[in-house]
Amino acid sequence: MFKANVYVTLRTGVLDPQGKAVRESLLSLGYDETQEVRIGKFIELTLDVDKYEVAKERVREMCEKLLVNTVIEDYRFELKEVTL
Amino acid sequence: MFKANVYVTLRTGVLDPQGKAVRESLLSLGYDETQEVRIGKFIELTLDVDKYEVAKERVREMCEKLLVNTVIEDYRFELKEVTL
Amino acid sequence: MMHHQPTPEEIFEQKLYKDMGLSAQEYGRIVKLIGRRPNFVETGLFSVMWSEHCSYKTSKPVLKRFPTKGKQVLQGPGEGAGIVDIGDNQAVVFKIESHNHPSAIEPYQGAATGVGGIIRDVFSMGARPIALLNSLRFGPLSDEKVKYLFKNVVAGIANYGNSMGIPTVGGEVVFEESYRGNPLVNAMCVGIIDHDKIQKGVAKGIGNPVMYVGASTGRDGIHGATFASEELTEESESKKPSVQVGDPFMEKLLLEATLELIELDIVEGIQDMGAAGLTSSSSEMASKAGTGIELDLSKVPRREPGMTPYEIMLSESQERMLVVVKKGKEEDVKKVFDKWGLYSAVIGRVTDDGMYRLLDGGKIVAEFPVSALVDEAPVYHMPSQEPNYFWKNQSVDSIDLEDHHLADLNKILLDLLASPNIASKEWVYKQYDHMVRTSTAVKPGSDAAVITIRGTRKALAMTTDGNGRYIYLDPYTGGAIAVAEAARNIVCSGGKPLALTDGINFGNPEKPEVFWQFEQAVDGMSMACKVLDTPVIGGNVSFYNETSGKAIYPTPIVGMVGLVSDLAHITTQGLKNVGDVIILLGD
Amino acid sequence: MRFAVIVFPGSNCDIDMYHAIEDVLKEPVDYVWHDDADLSSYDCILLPGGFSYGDYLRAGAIARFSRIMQEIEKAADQGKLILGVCNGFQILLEAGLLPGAMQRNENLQFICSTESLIIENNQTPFTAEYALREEIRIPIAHGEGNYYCDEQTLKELQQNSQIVFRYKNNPNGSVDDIAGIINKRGNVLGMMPHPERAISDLLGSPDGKKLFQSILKYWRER
Ligand SMILES: Nc1ncnc2c1ncn2[C@@H]1O[C@H](COP(=O)(O)OP(=O)(O)O)[C@@H](O)[C@H]1O
Repeated sequence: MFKANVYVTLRTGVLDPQGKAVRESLLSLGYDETQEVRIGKFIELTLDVDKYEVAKERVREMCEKLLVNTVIEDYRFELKEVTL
Repeated sequence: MFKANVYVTLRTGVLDPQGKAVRESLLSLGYDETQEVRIGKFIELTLDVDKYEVAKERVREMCEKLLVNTVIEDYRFELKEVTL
Repeated sequence: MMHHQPTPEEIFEQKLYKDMGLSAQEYGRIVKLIGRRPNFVETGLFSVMWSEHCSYKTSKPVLKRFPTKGKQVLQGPGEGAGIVDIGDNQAVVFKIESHNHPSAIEPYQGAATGVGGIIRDVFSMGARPIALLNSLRFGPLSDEKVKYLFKNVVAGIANYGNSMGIPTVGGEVVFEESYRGNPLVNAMCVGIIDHDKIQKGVAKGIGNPVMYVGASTGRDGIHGATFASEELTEESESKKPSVQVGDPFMEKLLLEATLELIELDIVEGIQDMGAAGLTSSSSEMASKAGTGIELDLSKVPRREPGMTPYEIMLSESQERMLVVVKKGKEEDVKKVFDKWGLYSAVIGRVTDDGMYRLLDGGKIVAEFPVSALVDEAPVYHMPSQEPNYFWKNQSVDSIDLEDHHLADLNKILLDLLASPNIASKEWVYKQYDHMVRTSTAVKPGSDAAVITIRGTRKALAMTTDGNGRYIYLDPYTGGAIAVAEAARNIVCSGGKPLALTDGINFGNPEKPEVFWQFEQAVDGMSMACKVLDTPVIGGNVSFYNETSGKAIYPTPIVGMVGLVSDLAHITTQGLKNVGDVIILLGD
Repeated sequence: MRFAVIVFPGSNCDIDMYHAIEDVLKEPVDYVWHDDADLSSYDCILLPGGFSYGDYLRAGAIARFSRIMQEIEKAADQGKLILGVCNGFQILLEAGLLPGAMQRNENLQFICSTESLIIENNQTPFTAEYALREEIRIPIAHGEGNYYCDEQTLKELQQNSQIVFRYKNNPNGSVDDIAGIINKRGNVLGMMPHPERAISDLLGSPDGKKLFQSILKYWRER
């Protein structure tokens, strides 16, 4: 069994209206140190797979096919073996 | 300067309609190994702060106040020093 | 900057203008018009302004055939949107716009920004948007990719309109093979205005300040040309022209701020920054006023560091407007936009020399007559030829068609009802807030939607219609049918048809057969418009809707608005009472 | 009776709410910009629907920190009537004036439709004109109306009759079919359906009128 943590972020240059709104809210709350805020997705997957290599390839595929919109998003992921 | 990666996830026990939908899509695409899918947020913050301890406390506050709704969400974060 | 901009000589010698979408002939025309070889920025300006999208260079001669006048018409084609009188000093403002190609690449954002653009067209006239409609075409739903496009286009339209608080009250969706690789996404916005509040996109009044308002400028949607040319560097990969992302929240603020600004009576001219952004808005405003314009690009609010004049001029960042106000009123503008948390900046002024002049700080980066860019764009009269299929089809004898008398009619009926093209579209319009503004008297699900006008007994009926298959089979008759269908929908809802806006969606116009379809359809539509006294008050042309050389069905969309003169006339489609008589009208 | 309709950047049912007060009650009503900090002259405060601050991060999360919210908390303490509809409800939840939280609709889509609601408590200032268990038709229009609270909270809501409206056919996945809840004290009501959209037959349903009439009646009798 593997657990994958997938991090999906907007590509550089792509407008992040959400991050912008949150940044402004933080500033108005007095968090003047806030420079940049970017908001993305964090996906946790549990996979019934034995081999690291297989898990890696499957997660990559899932990202490219479904989890990530590669026109505007980038992603990376980490895998760790788990026992249930 | 510090960069914080904040991971916001739904609390255990809270149903995740989005995760459920994604899981079903993955199964229908033939990824039968998919056990569980949980979808959360990944927030990247850049803070103009000198000290690790200060950054840590500020990010914690931001989370409790704005970034996270603790009625349904949990969070954790990582900090690393960066130079621009 | 690390990268080097090609010199005028390099652009000429290496024919770089070609990568930017200009033909050798067009390049020659520019050289003649400005009396020298254009520099890189100037070549970019011409390439976008002389694109089909901005100049209508191949469609213009044909579009002229549309009837555009009528005593109800207050503003015909040429401004952000057309305007029609509805009495009592009120008028209705509307237009349709396509966002086909962006939606094919990124369906959610493509559709969303299409809606955002058409809303800006309407409120830049000074009108309050009161309703949205759309017209969609996709391939067959059995295709997973099509499902993905369909789902996301609908979600993108929904989110933008819903966030803006403008009800999406009608539209159509058709699934057909010819749109498989090239979906159509046309959005229409309807607004309402008092006669004395009507604004125009003109740079009027020598010496008046030119102000930029709204969101900041990023590298979104910059003309692909930049990256096709030699100036690319290793690190420019990360700067790839990114998809435009819509921010409906920003646009809602821009809408309220703009309408508040117009109330102040200090605006001389205002125009949305749509396709070709700052370039088209500034040059068209000067051209329409017969003035010159000077902009200092270092004053443009921006989102990303290191943007070049070329990138600033060609950016298609959303939710921005260009405003010319009375001299001395700059602070009043700032006050309004500050309140709404938006940028406003004086970026130039109106001049009397008829020149289009761009500065970057102290340095001139482009300078030539406004007319060269706007009025001297080439016009092409394309060859047109009747396609073979047309004659073949014309000679089919419908008597010979398969006899269905013996077939199981119940089954046929069920099959028809199960077809996505006939089945209920509730899945779509349930995702649209069609009730916000509490004026929707007839909701989606009937023939035309009806929106009441508060404080009066009047209402507006509105619909979008088009049938690509009819038009493919016989573009002239099909064009006429599209107009007639829209008019029937209006009439059935209790309204009198007033005027229409057209969304022209065709294949590659350089193909004589496609051009023939286009001409014929326009002629057929024009004929029906004349008969029904529904002039065309604006529209949009989208060509090159093809995949691997195969064109979509020719698909002009008619967006029509009618006036319901009394609420008591409102009629809906549903059967009402047991025992009511059913009558078939027409033949 | 004086009504305030709070306007946040991105509110878009503010006009509808204003017209509902005008048309149904003919009582004085004002728009109050989120930055204006004085609500002392108002008897009832209405938080309208819309997408305040774009609903970015979470619906209502950013609006909850507007300056006006301190005034609203004060008004709630004073026992004034506060009604949050749709986005207004979401803001009240984020602000902690009502318990629980909103999630995206179960089907992950925005839903606009007219739903049947059951009046579960007609002993509130907002519902006295309705009969107990009366079925009414009120439109909904939201993407995040899937109400969530933990079991403990749910038990409390049930025991204190804080559940005021339930959906007859749950459209969005809300816990216990909840469409609207009131605070313990009974002066702060949050609901996802839009009563201001249901005030005439022409627009589909007049069933929201009684909610506004209840408010006025309560105020007059007090
Ligand atoms: N894309 C859409 N957006 C909004 N409403 C739509 C859309 N597609 C269809 N509708 C609505 O669904 C109803 C039925 O549409 P349609 O099947 O095209 O019927 P008709 O052929 O009678 O025009 C109409 O009221 C129409 O406005």
